[in-house]
Amino acid sequence: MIKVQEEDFDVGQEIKNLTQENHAIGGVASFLGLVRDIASNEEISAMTLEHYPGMTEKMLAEIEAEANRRWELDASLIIHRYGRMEPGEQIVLVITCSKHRKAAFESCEFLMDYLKTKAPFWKLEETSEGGKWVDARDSDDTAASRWIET
Amino acid sequence: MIKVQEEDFDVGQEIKNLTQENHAIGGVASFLGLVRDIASNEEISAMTLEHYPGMTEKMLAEIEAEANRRWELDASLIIHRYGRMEPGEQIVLVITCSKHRKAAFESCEFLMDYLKTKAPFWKLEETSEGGKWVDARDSDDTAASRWIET
Amino acid sequence: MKILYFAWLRTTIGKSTEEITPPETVKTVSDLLDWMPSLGENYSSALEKRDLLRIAINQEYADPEHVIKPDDEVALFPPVTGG
Amino acid sequence: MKILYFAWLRTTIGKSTEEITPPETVKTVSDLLDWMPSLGENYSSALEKRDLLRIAINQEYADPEHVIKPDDEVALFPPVTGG
Repeated sequence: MIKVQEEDFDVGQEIKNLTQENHAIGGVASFLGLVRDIASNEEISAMTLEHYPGMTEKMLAEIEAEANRRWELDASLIIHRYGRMEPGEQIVLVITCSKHRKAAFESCEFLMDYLKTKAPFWKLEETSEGGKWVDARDSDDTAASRWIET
Repeated sequence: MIKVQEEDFDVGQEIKNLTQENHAIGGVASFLGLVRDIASNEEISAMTLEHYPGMTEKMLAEIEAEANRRWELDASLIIHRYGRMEPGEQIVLVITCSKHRKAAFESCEFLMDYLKTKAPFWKLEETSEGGKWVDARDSDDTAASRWIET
Repeated sequence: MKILYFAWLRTTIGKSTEEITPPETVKTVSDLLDWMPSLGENYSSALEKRDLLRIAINQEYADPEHVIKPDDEVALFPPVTGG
Repeated sequence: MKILYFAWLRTTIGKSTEEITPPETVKTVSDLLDWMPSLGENYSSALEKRDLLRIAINQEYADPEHVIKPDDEVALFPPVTGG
């Protein structure tokens, strides 16, 4: 399931929603991304996430479908927020549920790596010197490239 | 932090407790293990987890210390329950918090792999034919052996 | 053709979306990026880091060789930084 | 010496803990496992899969060569299956 939203979310509730009806699930891996108060040694007072409505949902759904093709999952969820957020706030949540832990862990990491390089979101950080667009990191491309099927 | 307990736990609350005071945390990886209703093609009505009080806490603390030695973590938590549980119930929770997602993911998986082969817990499954001690799985040893430092 | 700009491309060009009608010689994404700087200094400045840009046609990533059609939705943006 | 049994070792032997005083010839974990079957049929039956067993001395995993002392806490159990 894909949710692109401005509102905050409740991690515990989302896990419950995915698992409570399916007792075949043995493992639930999740990743929660939070707004940090420091980036590149500069203090961050807030962050605004811009996105491309329509394409965002499309890309996240494609990434999720790909994870379900590669691993046997009982359920999966991607929530990504947009708008203005302050340090400590929740940005992104990925949950994968499977019979066994290996599939849950791997697919969760895969979803985060792909999302980081494919989903059309852009971060604008507010520092004492004003707003600054965050540069993409090479390490994210490297992380995503691990999953290329040969 | 280590908790060995009979009572259930609240995943969302545990994540909040670890992260709310530390806005340097950018990524929170977690793994939740649940009681499955099927194992080795047999229906499971309940499961009882026996453990070795004292040694359990000691081993989990050692495993957690090792993860904190290998990765730069801002916080970590292992909760493992013992006693009788029914399908769908929560057994184990591992949470790792770090500045970056790679450290959070890797250390979370490391903790689960080590816990599976080192922490003194034993599962007794209740089926229609009575109680049955679960056999250890070779795949768990294989998973743990990945982390041996050379 | 509908065109959208995001992040620093949007702020440099000064708008988030517009309707453009490129000349008939513009057949591919690459042709479009060759032609756009002629629209003004804000465009040429935005396209200086052209190799960095990502292009989506109808909300799917596209290569520079991708052929564009008059009713396509074309988006230009920097590498993504979500998650 | 305090000895503890867990999981199917506990149910086969029929108790979870006991005080034992092995003869002086028992110096290591391996010696202890050699001697234990003499305690009764339940012990010999529990120790049939001896190679599978795990041993902890004072709540730390120990090898068969580990030397045991009279005030040690010795635990015998099958491979763990938690998580």
